[in-house]
Amino acid sequence: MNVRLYVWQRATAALMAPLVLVHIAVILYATRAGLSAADILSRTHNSIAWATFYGIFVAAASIHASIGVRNILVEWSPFSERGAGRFAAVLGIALALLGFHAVFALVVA
Amino acid sequence: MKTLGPRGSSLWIAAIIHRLSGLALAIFLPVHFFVLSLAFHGGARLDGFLRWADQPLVKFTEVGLVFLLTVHLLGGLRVLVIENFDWHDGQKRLAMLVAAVSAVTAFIFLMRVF
Amino acid sequence: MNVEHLKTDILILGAGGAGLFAALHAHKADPNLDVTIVSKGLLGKCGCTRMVQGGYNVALNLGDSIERHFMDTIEGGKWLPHQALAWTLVTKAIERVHELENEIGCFFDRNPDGTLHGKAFAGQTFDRTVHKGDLTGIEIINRLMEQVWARPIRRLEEHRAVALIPSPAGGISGALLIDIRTGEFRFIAAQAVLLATGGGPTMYRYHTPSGDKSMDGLAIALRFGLPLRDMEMVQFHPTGLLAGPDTRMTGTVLEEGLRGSGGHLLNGALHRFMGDYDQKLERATRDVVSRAIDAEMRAGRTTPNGGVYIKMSHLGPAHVAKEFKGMVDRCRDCGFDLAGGLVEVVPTAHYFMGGVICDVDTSTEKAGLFVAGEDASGMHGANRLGGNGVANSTVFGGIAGDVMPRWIAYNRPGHRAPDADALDAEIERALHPFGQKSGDLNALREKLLDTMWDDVGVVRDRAGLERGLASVDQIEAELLTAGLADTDRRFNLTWQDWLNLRSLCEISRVIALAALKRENSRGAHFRSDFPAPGDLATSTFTVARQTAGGIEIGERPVAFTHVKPGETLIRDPVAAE
Amino acid sequence: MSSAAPAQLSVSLWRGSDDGCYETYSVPRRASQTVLDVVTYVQRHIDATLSYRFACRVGMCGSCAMTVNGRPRWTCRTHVAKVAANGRLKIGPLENLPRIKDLATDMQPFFEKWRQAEGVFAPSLTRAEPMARIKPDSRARMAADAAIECINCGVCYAACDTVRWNANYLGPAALNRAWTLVNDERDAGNAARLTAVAASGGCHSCHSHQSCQEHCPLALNPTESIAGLKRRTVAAYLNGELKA
Ligand SMILES: Cc1cc2nc3c(=O)[nH]c(=O)nc-3n(C[C@H](O)[C@H](O)[C@H](O)COP(=O)(O)OP(=O)(O)OC[C@H]3O[C@@H](n4cnc5c(N)ncnc54)[C@H](O)[C@@H]3O)c2cc1C
Ligand code: HEM
Ligand code: SF4
Ligand code: F3S
Ligand code: FES
Repeated sequence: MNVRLYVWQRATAALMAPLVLVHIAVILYATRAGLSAADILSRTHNSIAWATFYGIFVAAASIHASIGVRNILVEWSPFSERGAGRFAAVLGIALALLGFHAVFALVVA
Repeated sequence: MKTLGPRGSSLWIAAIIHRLSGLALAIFLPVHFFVLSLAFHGGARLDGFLRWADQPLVKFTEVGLVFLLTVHLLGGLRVLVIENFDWHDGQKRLAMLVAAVSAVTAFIFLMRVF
Repeated sequence: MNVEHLKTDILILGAGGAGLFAALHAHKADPNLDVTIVSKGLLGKCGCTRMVQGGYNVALNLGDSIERHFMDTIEGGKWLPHQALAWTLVTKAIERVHELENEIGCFFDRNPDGTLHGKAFAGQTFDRTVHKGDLTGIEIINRLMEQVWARPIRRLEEHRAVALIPSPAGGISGALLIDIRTGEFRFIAAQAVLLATGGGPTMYRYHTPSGDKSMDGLAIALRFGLPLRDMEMVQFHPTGLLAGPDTRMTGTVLEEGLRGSGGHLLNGALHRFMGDYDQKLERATRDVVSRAIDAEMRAGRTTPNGGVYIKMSHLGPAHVAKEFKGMVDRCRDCGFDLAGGLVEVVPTAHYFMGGVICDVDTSTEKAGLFVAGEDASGMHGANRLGGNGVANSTVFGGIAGDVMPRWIAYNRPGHRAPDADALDAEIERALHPFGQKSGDLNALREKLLDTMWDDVGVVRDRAGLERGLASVDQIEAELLTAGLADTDRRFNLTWQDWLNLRSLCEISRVIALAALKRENSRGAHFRSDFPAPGDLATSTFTVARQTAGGIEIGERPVAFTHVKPGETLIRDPVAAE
Repeated sequence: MSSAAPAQLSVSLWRGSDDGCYETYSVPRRASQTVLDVVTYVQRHIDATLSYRFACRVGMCGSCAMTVNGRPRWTCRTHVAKVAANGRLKIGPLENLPRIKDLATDMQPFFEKWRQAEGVFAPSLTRAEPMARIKPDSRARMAADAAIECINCGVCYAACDTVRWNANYLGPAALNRAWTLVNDERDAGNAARLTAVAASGGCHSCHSHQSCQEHCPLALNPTESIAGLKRRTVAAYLNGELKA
């Protein structure tokens, strides 16, 4: 990994740390009672705050995880640095697309 | 322990758990997103899924995922602390603490789910 | 025999302070010259410069002066030093320390005001020893090694020089090496060669130098016909660790500061004996303390392993553990408690003042051959001041590096063909053990160590020296019949041990002969049958040379070119007191 | 201590290079005995062709490191009592380095990376100038001092799994050295050095496994040095001083 990837990975990690704490709190709170789709949707629907929250989370996680997976591939797979980078880019984009799709589903639809 | 050599120490184990949890999260995250996007098609499909997800096995994996997230978070914080703050002794204790906190979190979650 | 031939312009044998400095200076003086450095171990990771603890003597501070450093060196050397060499040493040391700090990157310890710290070292009238903690040698060698790595200097690591090869046309053609890893021979043709393999008196039962040092350079020089001086002068350090037989820890040095700061020496009966020998007790000079311990040992008042104890605990174990952390850790790793208990010690052969006769420009009698470091001689006379060893190797190594390119430019010697017969003979010589039936190398090594220790050691007399000589002859004769199985020459340490032993035997003989020749007691050389130092004004030094009829030892008068006994160059002797 | 110890040690040594195997020897146990002494015993008394490396025998040259019962160690200063409680020793060459023969490795890649990390002083003064005045208690000097006593033994390099997994990784010792130079006020080579350690395979490849720090026989802390480099390079990068 070089300094550019490092900065992105650590910055997104630092950014996600509080987000994950909130997320875990929400999960703990939500699982208190039996969860229904309506419960989830009623909380998230049309909430710009939640949209932003999860939007940032998705963006950060995509960047963070793809760089992380790249490192793992470099070290643990026969992939070359270049190959690992490409694979990771695809993974990152896929993650972002799926993630934004989910956020869109929960907030808008 | 001895034959593991450098690989036996709690610090090394902490790093490996952090990596494996990150990897597991990276694999789980797309699945998780997919499940959530089912909501795109209205609450019904999601409800169906959530009922399916009520099964103990599924619940158990979800517990595992929260556990992973917590472990990874704390492990990540450990790395960020090492990298960005002045050095202090007691790194090993920090690693143990990370393991303990994540175990407790997962346990609480477990209690709540079942 | 398949011998690979290579060519270089400047060939440097040895990669200690002298060799590394020579390589850097030679490369800088003329980057177009091809410089090759040969080292018996890994570059920078062998030899004794790395083991320097105390530090580097240099007159830097106000109140000190070159003259004062010079007088300390001459008086410490009991008026035997070659004064022009000693003068070069003390003057150039100043430039060299600046170079080490400013250009090579050594980061010496500082005073609170940011200037270099000079610490006290025995036998000196000023605290002038520059250092980096008590691991000065590591700092010096690591930095030199990095600089060499960063330049296009060819490195032949784990190569052993076995001989200098003359040219039929006269002069030197190059050197024969063994690539230790492959066990193959290499001949390196060179325009100029520097001998810097660092002496090292490892033929004594107890010795401090690193395992790769076995007097190869001096044995090679002797065979090449060069005269050697001061060969009786072996410096013993009073406190080597005594951990029993069968361990390489035995002999390794416990630092001078232990005695300096108030450690006690006790004999086997736990009696503090130094008072029986000298008023300064444990703080007496190295040679006095070594002789006192030797006397206790000869009288049989010893510890279980045959030495004496050093005791530090009365200074407070916690204090000792803090003040001498390095030494306490080292003893602990080896199973001894220096801070709180008793540790067995013994005098240990530390430094070799003798060596190849050379000029201030490092040139020798043979055109194209230069010498520097512990292989050279004359700077220290009868005793080397602590801190003058590494100054010597770096000062003269650098000079050799400056001089060799100039010498090549001026003389244009080119690459001379090697004398084929000489080359063959040397190869055969190195392969000798493989042609013999197997023998007991270990027993021979033990015998040599004991012989030198008992008969040619700290205190000498005629009978002992003659006994020692006879015994060295016999050991060498047996060595020549002790063979090795020729199963695998790659990285064959036992073969290297055999070659080491042969070098050691050859130089042991010269030490004993020179010691017989000197019928007085000066510095490191003490004859119980001639305990007086003799007349200083008519001091002589010994010169040994290999001739057809064997080793010839002569004596030559010391030239008092700078200062005569009874005089001093220090203008204001009380200034620093 | 010697009375309780068994009279013989059972010692397995790696023989050969990559395609070698362990062979077992019986070596007499002594009261004062280091792992290096055990290896020496085998060479001197059992198999004369055994290859290994040492020089200073007191922990200064860093030539004698081997893998002892699974851990990289300096052997000249490892007492047998410390590692062979059950009378057994398994000794191999250092990991993560090419093997030459038996217990000796080729340290060339280790030093090559040292050089790649710009672990060499770049002078800003000449010998003709006065030496820099540097307060011994200045922060930079103390940081340099804390990491400077490395004996380049390669133990940390052998202990680090990132070195094992990532062929490009410069490794703890080289980066540790780079950090001492970054803190050396007299040095003029930081632009090149920071670029070198910020590139792929540089300090950012370290995952803070801390094995280096746990195993360093001199108790140096390369993890801390590397963390320092990470911070310094990130700052330089964010200030636009580094191209990456
Ligand atoms: C424990 C100890 C502590 C010391 N402390 C101090 C001190 O505090 N202050 C001080 O001034 N001096 C000290 N000295 C003395 C000082 O270390 C030496 O005088 C000086 O370093 C010698 O430098 P050198 O370059 O001549 O030899 P070395 O540094 O010994 O280098 C010799 C080189 O030659 C190589 N070599 C040997 N034989 C061959 C061969 N056949 N072929 C190829 N290469 C060969 C070796 O492998 C090595 O690379 C100490 C010595 C010891 C042993
Ligand atoms: C909670 C917030 C998070 C923090 C603080 C965090 C922190 C970190 C840190 C510091 C690293 C670098 C480890 C190293 O190189 O030594 C890392 C690696 C990684 N992270 Fe995260 N992370 C977080 C969330 C996530 C999430 C949500 C995922 C998955 C989608 C993830 C996947 C990964 C992966 C795959 C790695 C690579 C592991 C490795 O190289 O060893 N992380 N994380
Ligand atoms: S940092 Fe420690 S373990 Fe690594 S090479 Fe240096 S001394 Fe050896
Ligand atoms: S063990 Fe390796 S991963 Fe980093 S902290 Fe040390 S270099
Ligand atoms: S032999 Fe020098 S460190 Fe062990």
